[in-house]
Amino acid sequence: MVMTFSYYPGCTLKTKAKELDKYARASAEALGIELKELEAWQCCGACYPQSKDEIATRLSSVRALNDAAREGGVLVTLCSACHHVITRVNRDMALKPEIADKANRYLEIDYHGTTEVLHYLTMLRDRVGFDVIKSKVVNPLKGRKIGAYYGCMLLRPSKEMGFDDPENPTIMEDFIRAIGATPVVYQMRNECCGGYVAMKDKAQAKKNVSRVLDNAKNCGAEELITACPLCLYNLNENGDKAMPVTYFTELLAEALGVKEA
Amino acid sequence: MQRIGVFVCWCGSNIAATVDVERVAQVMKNEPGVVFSTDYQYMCSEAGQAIIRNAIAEHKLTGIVVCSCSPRMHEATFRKTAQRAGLNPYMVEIANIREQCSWIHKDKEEGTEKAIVLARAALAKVMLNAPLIAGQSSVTKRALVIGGGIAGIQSALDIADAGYEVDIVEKEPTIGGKMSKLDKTFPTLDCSACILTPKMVDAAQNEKITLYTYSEVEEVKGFVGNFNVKIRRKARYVKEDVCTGCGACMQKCPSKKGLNEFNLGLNKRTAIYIPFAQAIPNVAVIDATQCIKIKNNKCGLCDTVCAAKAIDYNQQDEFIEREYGAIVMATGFNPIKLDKFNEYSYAECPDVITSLELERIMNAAGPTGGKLVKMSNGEHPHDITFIQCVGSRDISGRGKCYCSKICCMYTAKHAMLIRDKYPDVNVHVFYIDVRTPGKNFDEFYRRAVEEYSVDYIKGQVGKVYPEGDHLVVQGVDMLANEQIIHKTDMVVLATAIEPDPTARKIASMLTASIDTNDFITEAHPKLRPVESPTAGIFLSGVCQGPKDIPETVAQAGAAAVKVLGLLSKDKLVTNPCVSQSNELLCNGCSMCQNVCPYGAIGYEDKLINDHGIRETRRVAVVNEALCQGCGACTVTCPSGAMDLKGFTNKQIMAEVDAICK
Amino acid sequence: MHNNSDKQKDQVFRMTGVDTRKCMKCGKCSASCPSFNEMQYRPHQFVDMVTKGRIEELMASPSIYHCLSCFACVERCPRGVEPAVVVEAIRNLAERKQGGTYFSPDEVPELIDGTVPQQALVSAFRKYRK
Amino acid sequence: MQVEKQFKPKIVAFCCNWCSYAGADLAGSSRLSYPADVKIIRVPCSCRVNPLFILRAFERGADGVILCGCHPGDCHYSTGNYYTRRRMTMLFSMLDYLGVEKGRTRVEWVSAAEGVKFSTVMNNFVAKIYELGENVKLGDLRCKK
Repeated sequence: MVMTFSYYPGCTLKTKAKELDKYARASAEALGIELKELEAWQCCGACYPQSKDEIATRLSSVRALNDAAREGGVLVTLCSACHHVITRVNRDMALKPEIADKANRYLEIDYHGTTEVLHYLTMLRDRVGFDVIKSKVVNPLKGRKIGAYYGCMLLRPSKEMGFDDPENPTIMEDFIRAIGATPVVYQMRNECCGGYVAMKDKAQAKKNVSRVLDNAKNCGAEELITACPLCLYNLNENGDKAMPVTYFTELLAEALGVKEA
Repeated sequence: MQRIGVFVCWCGSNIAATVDVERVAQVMKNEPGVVFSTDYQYMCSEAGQAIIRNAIAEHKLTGIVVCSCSPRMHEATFRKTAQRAGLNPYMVEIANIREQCSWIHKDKEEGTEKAIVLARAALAKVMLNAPLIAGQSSVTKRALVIGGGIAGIQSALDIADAGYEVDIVEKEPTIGGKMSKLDKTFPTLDCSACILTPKMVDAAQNEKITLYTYSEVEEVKGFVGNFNVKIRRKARYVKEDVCTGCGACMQKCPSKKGLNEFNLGLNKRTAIYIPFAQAIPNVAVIDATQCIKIKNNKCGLCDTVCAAKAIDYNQQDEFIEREYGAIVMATGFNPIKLDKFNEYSYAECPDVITSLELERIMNAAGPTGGKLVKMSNGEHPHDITFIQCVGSRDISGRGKCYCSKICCMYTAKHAMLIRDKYPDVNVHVFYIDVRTPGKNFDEFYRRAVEEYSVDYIKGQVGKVYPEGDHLVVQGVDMLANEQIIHKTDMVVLATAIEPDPTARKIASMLTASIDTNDFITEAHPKLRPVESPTAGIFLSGVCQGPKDIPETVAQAGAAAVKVLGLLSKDKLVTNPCVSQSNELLCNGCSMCQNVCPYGAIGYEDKLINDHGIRETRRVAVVNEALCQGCGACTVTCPSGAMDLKGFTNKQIMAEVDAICK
Repeated sequence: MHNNSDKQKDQVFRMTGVDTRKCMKCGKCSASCPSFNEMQYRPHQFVDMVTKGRIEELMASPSIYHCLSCFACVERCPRGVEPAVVVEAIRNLAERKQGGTYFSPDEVPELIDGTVPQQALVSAFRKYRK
Repeated sequence: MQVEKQFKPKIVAFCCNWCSYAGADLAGSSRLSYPADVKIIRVPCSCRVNPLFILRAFERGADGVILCGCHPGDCHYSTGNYYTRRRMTMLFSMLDYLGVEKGRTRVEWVSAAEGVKFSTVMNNFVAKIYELGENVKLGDLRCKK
């Protein structure tokens, strides 16, 4: 049976992070999932506006959520930043009437946070199941020592994101195991790489990146995977480039044998 | 016609500052039914009570209203006053113009007006009061102590010393509780076992004390003086009265994978085991989840080697029922689980331990024989970092909002002991505040700093993670305003404590109030700290709130005294505010019987004279000894036959009317 | 002046919903902060200075641009104070003032190196200007 | 000239003796204020409160009635507050039907240790009553001055 979900790719997946998107679609197809890209989605803004009086910066997420609500009520995201912003705006719409009222009035809609926002990884875990993925792997990535880089945006604040344990997450490690590789657990996998200052303050970004990469290397990781285009850019651009960093969907496609399709 | 006296208390300035007491007295003087009204500085004082007694005699009062503090505070006092003056004690009503008026309002006009309304409501009620006569009930001269830690042991010893029978129910196979796991105690550094085990032996040998270990309270019925308690004696698979505690079974048992609970899981034990060398009773117990014989019907070695023939693989849980006059809650505490605090890497790193685990590691009878080693590789550590307030004072939802009270002192103790025994080990303590109220406590903490050079750092730790074969602590020194990245060998977490999970279950069986943190509520935070508001239930130890050993022992003794005060009475006065059925109105529908939580309502066929019609009807009859006066039946009754003495429908309606006037 | 600082305090409270008085000064935010050494005022000082109404000083400090919004402090604060939210509110206040833009489109061409993802530009614009 | 009288609501609070009344006392001893419009009637258990008492209060001109008991599961009499919960659910929806708005009636669980909660609940409830204004339904005109 084919599962169908609405899909929000986000700005970067159409340009610099095409691989993240391409392999996600190919893998989904191989796993019997139809990802229906929302029509006319707009950029989520890439940072969640934390101040309660910021309404305009929430609107594009609300639009996407509202559209998804009308099309089955489940919205799959892929980019960490999109997932972070859309999940939290969704909660605002459900729980903070002072924000929801203004946003609804502005957009002339009536949306109250009913859409379920799934990250591609949680979709794999909760809707497909890692054991099913394991059974569909044709090209297990045996012997590859892979460190998962979660970064900050998927995990925190855990009360809102509800993604995984914020200090000791396991979802990506379980994913790595499912595609036949060996996960390398290192403690800096949930520490920030400094993506937001990657443009304005290279020195700080470099410091953060080396902290993550050094720790991963010391723990025996030979490559890293991530779900975030900004992390990927920052780890590559401001790191020593010795550690390959790829999108997790690329490895998934490789394991499922659909990478070249 | 009622003749009511009104007495308005100033409570010094507590009431008089925000309520014009003279005006209240003046206004009340003009209320219908009131023949005397006055105010006085302290109505509860002897002089104040004399005013009441004299007024009752002089003005032939039939009822009184005292406008004062909460009835929970002084209702009993003023009832006794009335009784001494020859008035029925239930002809007294209290208008609470302190806790519920003067203390919460600032505007005097507003406070005065409200006080007058409250006084009028009390007056309206007392006008409808009827004299009530309290019944009597017997007292079973036996006490039950739930929990066999130092709190329970001390309470039981004190009760037994006074000559009363007392039973201890302990859910673990041995008494001793948390104190038996400790190595040394602050601030004197005497050995915990050396001072506890003699008390454990005393409890076992005292002929007035019966120990029910490996047992749990299953059900509680009855009320003060007459509790009926069902106790589950869990199957030990070893006959307690036959086992000699020789330990031969433990040597032969091939199943060695069970986690040693006594050592907090730091090492393993056999499936048949005696928790520790000084266990009381010194009797083995079989862990059925680990025993090969019980699981697979193979093995049976322990039975073969047992000279006393004490093993019984077919033992079942047994139930006993006993009567008690009083119950002491001494259910104790546990450190909280750390699964929400993964930033400290407790689950992943064996060298990140809790303080209680450190006690076992430091203890000569512990998993390392008292040698301080890293649990990961058995090596000697050179640097140890303590983190205080792990889960305490935490309102984020991960921990406990309260201060766990004992951690500052035991951390200072640990730091000092380590520096004393291993001067080569550097010790650091991350603290938020160091809290040391208590006799010789601050001096003790200062010794750790000044004599033993323990490095106290004001600040918290954000993350602990392994790097190579040591740990890295990322913290902050707030006084230096510096972030610290510190390499260390062991991290010790001063974990918050919480009431044992059985406390809530038992409290609800006993209908004892419990607070949002699962601590049992005391009847009054200052004046009745060892009693529950539920009569006959007493509190001992940490089940009431975090406390250290000296405080626990003091409270245990106090609880015992309260128990003795109760057991020494032959008869108890019962609450006369019980339900009453009007036979003329009752139609025998049984609805009241169904809602009564105490089974206090029965039915009788009675000859009723209903306005000249004589017929036999099935009517409800309340057993006044069983009724606790909740009033559930009064609302359920479709014909309005049930009413509650002291809180009758008419009385409450009169209060409503007075308030809404 | 005093009045103005009270007003700003109210404004920060309205924007964040955070009662900074809940802080017990444990320093866990600063212990967790990956940008600690880059900041003139550290996360715990932000919270304290907001409580004291010293908001102008914070607005003028480059520290507001060093917060990475990684929420480590929010996640670990035992008192639910959410320092990152407070920092952002102050940054918003600074940016909403005339001339408060920290990042202008003129800077962009220089920073684009062929690999920069859109996301980095979008977020920089969102974070650093109004 | 007659000055228009400021609205001072009449609010009756029924509190059970073991939890909520003690909670109210704790609010008092902690000096946590709430409006003087609230007047408390002590009952042994929230299940002692007959729906008739509440109707009577509205009949006599009350603008709001709040009922406080022990938390479910913590009732001093084991099960009393469960009865309260069921009875009041029925009564309040009937009152709503009769025009006494839902906001005028409330059941809250306040333990003996929750002085803060008691004060917060009362402040919120009174604010709600001020918002709703004077109650005009069910009042017995004969009782009005």
